[in-house]
Amino acid sequence: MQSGLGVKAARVAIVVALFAIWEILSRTGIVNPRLLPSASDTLATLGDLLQRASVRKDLAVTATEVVTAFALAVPVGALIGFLIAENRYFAEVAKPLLFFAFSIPKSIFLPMFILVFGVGFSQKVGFGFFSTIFIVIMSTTTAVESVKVEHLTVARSYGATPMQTAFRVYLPSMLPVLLEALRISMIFNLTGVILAEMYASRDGIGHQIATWGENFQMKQLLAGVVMIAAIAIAFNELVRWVEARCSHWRT
Amino acid sequence: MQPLANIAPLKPAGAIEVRNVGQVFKTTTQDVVALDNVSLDVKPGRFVVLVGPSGCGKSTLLMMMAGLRQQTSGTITISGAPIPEPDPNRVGVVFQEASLFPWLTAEENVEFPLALRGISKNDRRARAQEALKLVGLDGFGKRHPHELSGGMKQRVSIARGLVQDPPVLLMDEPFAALDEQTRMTMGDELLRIWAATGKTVVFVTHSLTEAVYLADEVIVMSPRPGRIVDHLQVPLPRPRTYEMLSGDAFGSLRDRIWRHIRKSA
Amino acid sequence: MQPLANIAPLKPAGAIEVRNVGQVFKTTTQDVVALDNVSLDVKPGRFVVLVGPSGCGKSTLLMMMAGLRQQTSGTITISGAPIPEPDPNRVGVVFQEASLFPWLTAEENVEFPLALRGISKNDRRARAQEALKLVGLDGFGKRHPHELSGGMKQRVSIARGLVQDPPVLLMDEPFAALDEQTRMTMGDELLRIWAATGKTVVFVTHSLTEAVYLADEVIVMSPRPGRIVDHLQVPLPRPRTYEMLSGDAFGSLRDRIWRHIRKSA
Amino acid sequence: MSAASVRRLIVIGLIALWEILPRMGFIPELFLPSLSSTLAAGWNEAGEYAHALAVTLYEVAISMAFACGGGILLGAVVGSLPRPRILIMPMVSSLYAVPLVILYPVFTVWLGIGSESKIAFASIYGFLPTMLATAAGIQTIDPQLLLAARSMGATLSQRLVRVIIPAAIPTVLSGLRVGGALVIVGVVVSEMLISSAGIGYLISRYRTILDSPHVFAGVLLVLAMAVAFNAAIKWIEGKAAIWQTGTRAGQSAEEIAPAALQPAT
Amino acid sequence: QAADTVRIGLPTKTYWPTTIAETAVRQKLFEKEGIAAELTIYRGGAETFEAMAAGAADVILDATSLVSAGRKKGVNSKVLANAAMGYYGWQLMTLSKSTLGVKDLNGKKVAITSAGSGSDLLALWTQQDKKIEFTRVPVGGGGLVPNLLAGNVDAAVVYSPLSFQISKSGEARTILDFSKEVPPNLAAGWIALDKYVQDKPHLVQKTLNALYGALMFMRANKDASVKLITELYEIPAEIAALEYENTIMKLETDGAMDGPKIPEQLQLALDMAKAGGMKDLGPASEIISTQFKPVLTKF
Ligand SMILES: Nc1ncnc2c1ncn2[C@@H]1O[C@H](COP(=O)(O)OP(=O)(O)OP(=O)(O)O)[C@@H](O)[C@H]1O
Ligand SMILES: Nc1ncnc2c1ncn2[C@@H]1O[C@H](COP(=O)(O)OP(=O)(O)OP(=O)(O)O)[C@@H](O)[C@H]1O
Ligand SMILES: [Mg+2]
Ligand SMILES: [Mg+2]
Repeated sequence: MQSGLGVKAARVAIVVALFAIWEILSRTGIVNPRLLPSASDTLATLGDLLQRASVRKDLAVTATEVVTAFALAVPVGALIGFLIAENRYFAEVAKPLLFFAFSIPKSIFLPMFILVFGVGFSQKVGFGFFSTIFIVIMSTTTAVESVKVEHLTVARSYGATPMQTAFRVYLPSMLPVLLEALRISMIFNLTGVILAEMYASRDGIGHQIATWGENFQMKQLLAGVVMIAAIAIAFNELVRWVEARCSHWRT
Repeated sequence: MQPLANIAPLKPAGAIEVRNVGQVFKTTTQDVVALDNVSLDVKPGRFVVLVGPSGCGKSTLLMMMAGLRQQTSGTITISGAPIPEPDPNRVGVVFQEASLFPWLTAEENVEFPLALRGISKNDRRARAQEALKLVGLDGFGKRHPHELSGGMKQRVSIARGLVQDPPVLLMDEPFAALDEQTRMTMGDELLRIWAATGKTVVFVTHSLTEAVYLADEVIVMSPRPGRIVDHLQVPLPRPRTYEMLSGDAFGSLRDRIWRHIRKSA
Repeated sequence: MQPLANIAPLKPAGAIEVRNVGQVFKTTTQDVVALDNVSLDVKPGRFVVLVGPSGCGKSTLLMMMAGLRQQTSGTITISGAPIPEPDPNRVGVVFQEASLFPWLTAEENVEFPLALRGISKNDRRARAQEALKLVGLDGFGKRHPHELSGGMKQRVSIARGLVQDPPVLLMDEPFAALDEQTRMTMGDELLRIWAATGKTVVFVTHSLTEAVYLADEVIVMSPRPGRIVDHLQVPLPRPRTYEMLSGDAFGSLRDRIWRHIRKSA
Repeated sequence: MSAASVRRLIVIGLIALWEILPRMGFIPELFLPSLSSTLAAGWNEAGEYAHALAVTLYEVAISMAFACGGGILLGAVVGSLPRPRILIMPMVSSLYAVPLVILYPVFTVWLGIGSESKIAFASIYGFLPTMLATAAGIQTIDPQLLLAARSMGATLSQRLVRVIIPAAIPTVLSGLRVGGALVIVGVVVSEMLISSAGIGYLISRYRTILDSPHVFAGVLLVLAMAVAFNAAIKWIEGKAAIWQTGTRAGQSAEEIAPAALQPAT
Repeated sequence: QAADTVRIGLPTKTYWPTTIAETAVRQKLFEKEGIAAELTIYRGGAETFEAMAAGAADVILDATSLVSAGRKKGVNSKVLANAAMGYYGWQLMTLSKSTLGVKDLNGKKVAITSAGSGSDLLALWTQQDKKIEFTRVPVGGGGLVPNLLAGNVDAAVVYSPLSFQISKSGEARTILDFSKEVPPNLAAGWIALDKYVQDKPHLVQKTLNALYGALMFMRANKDASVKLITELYEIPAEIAALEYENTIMKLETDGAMDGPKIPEQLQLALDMAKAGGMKDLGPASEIISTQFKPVLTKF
């Protein structure tokens, strides 16, 4: 555990190094600064953007959509994944279909969502949900399969109800895989919502980013990307914090 | 209105009836007959020890009594009713392999069955402490399984079995990883609890001395296919003492079992 | 040109030297001194048995001798050299828990260490068959671990240890899950192999009878912190016979160990 | 009714709906042209589609090798070495958090608009989840198995290939599935965004001119790729089935007693 | 009592229809008409049209060719008001340091946004008109300038105000101005589904009144309009002024669909689209609606 500090330092060092390389590439003109504005410029723009009420509102809109889609997709996906892993019949019916659905580019269906939901909150949440649920299902299935039979036997012998088995045996033993799944799902979710915003929307940060891109406003574009990345990374860190809390028993 | 129901012979809590039970495993290569036509009656409150060479089907029989595995043929009743599902109110199990949950501490592992029944945190903790003390693991409650030695893990597993207090207790080689002294102490402890609570205990062991020392009855099994080859009553008085170990009665019982084992192993 | 090198005392293969070894585990709650200042010399080709109450550090000591865990203090040398890393050419281990690979059959589990060394399929299979026969599992080669009983798994694990054929063999309670008959047969088998190959064996057991029956020397440990409290030579002649079990010499050795265990458990 | 036939019914139902809904005018042809007109459109431009398919398959194949092969291997290495895991994994998953799709137009500046940029994008898109999932799966492996392998002198690569990957096989397979699927998605999406060849290109081109039958002919080809990919995975799973015996994924219905198969809610 | 809401679909943010609709909103012209407007910006013309077909947009601005193509796909809509007779602000550009002329593009690579889009039509038109052959490379809106700057393409078809922007910054120069070279054709108009027109003709009328009123306002108020463009698209004022002069001021002011030349000019637009790969286009006459004549809302 003493190495914790060293690791943190190493991580910070790597991040700083990445930003430094970015800055140098741009400043020295190795990469055309019009195409890659320097890190400092980008960060300055980011600060600027965050000052704007409209950007903050867009962020809030996107955040609400992302959180809603995530809050819907994860439990539903986990439940389906769980059923698939635990019920052979259901698994045989649904597994190939779901896995098949997973390998289709979701953006093909964006117009369908407009057809069903119109343009707005529910369409974006719907598409975020749709982009996320399959990965959640697949990861849960895998996670469930990694649970040891002996542990289930013990729980059964003590008369654990299915709920108890789920929360006291499955959940803790699946935790590492599950948390990883959560992380990946969040990224899919975020990308889904942003794609939907870019495709058609009145507000949201994805909408802004699309505009900046089409207008060749590289500083704003990069700042927007950094902003979204920062949000995703913050979520990552949150998951990792939970992970650290929960898995000290693993050596 | 239906007085007959009250008159009908009522199977008291703790009786075990095994009738013509068979178990066949299907493996990739062939079918394995693990148990063949096993019948067995255990009266409530008896301490029965199951012995037999490795692979003769002792664990399999226990799993069926616990409702954790269904027999291929025959019937099993516990306290008068079949046991299609594990029922912790009727049967408790201590497994051959400790199977502790690695994410819980020793204490929490012992509390696990109580937590399932929704017993309050304080109560649970108190009873777990007591059970851990019983198996000599006072002060190890906060450790995780990977921080315990083999024998310690097994003792946690025993504590977990004892804490739930069912009328029938099935124990699969619970003392295998223990040193002789600990083993004796724990055996005496077990007998004390058994005598005080009137539980029915089915106990698997490879130590014949332990078998005779603990048992009211010893059931000897032979392998391939698993069958009961002998069922002895142990007429030694209770409480048992270490002096009995060197007595003739003890020796001749032990020898009788030994001859069965030698033949069939 | 350097004749001196040849004259210098050469540690023969199989010697084990443990010097002032300590092991401290850091746990979340506190530091645990598992072993404290343990020193020990095993001459090549000796059969040494380690006994001691549950949790006294026997497994820990074995893990360190195998290079699977580094001591916190002191030095250990095997065949004259330290063992910072496991080295199957010097040391083989049979673990307390069977630790078989669930996706391999019994046979393939036994072949595993041979496969690591790139031995040809046919050779491997032949040697695995032989080892399985030795542990009485003829015909079970194609089963997967979950299709075997507890004792069978342990025997597969023993076969896997034997098949590696290292000069030093460390065995952690290998016979714990076996019935007495199988245990005896396997003990004799082990002694035969040992005598034929001249291996050094360090063997952990909880059965004092087994300890005295098998050992050249018995090392007795006490717990918290783990220390060596006695180191006895067993002067019984070889080959050992079952008659010796009832002899006086045997009895008094056994008693001496028993007293230590009783005191410290 | 057998699961397979239910599944077939669902598929047939979906296909029928695809034909009926647009025909009856429930969905405008712009959003979903009937299956028959889609097929006709595809057939009329068979040459164009064949060429596009070749381009896409080429990109998918190369990205698949990078994403799945590299992802599993690196995931296994990083997952099994604690130090890199602690240092690298959080950075990798943070890296993945950068929404690459948005940056894709800028991406093409450096990699051109040919296949290279698609391959780079799809490889990264598929690589990271595969690696993350594999590394996470590795952490659920019983450490005792790794210890055993180490004691037998398994080198790092041997541990990887013979222990870590087989033990993590369910995770690895799902990594393969996720990674492969994402590669297909990644290639098609990047083709849709910026390219002058491939199925994705055709889809977005026809979409821009509202030629929906041709759009869906392209979608149909993507579906066909997904079907083929699933078949391939199934085949690999079949091959890996032997490895899974003893894990939950590989156990037959009788193994886990019926209750465990009940849906848990 | 809540006013009726008209959902207006706009193909991209920086495209001039957005400017008009935003002006109408800010000058409260919709309010004055007694309606509310909800503006939604889509990724492109096709997406906007799909949104209308899906019922997510009521009145949209789009390429007239899509209306014709849509009729064959079961989406019945008409062009209600003439908005632009050309491709204002669209330019074929190369890097400033490049010496290539239009004729030199033979065998070279030219970036367009996406295949089948407006930029593609213009590229195809250039090939026909100048009798040259080049490769059209779809790079997306966000990829035009980066790929041009990186030298991945030799020229690009750039829309406004981006075209003014990079020309002003000295990065690129115009070698062909489509607003001047392409013969007048009815390239873009305000569009609605037949069903919507039938159900709510009064809403359509009011919407058009407000939109054309907004255009009038812009024509009359240069400073305010330039300021709005500057704000909306985060571009320098001088670029906004260029956009104002070269785009906004060129737009059709009355929206009339009953002029004698309309069918011909619309047909010209459809013919260009056909050259661009669109199949199944009906005659121009079937997509003309003369039902509405905007009565400019007073500002
Ligand atoms: N799941 C299974 N599939 C196939 N065979 C099995 C399975 N479980 C047990 N067996 C076989 O059934 C027989 C009895 O096994 P069981 O575990 O009951 O033996 P046991 O008496 O407990 O042995 P031990 O003393 O070694 O624990 C053995 O031959 C074993 O190989
Ligand atoms: N990883 C660990 N972390 C903390 N403490 C540990 C760890 N491993 C072992 N211990 C402690 O070290 C002591 C010795 O353990 P060890 O496993 O060596 O005992 P043992 O003699 O093999 O016992 P047994 O006969 O029960 O197997 C025990 O008190 C145990 O709790
Ligand atoms: Mg057993
Ligand atoms: Mg031990």
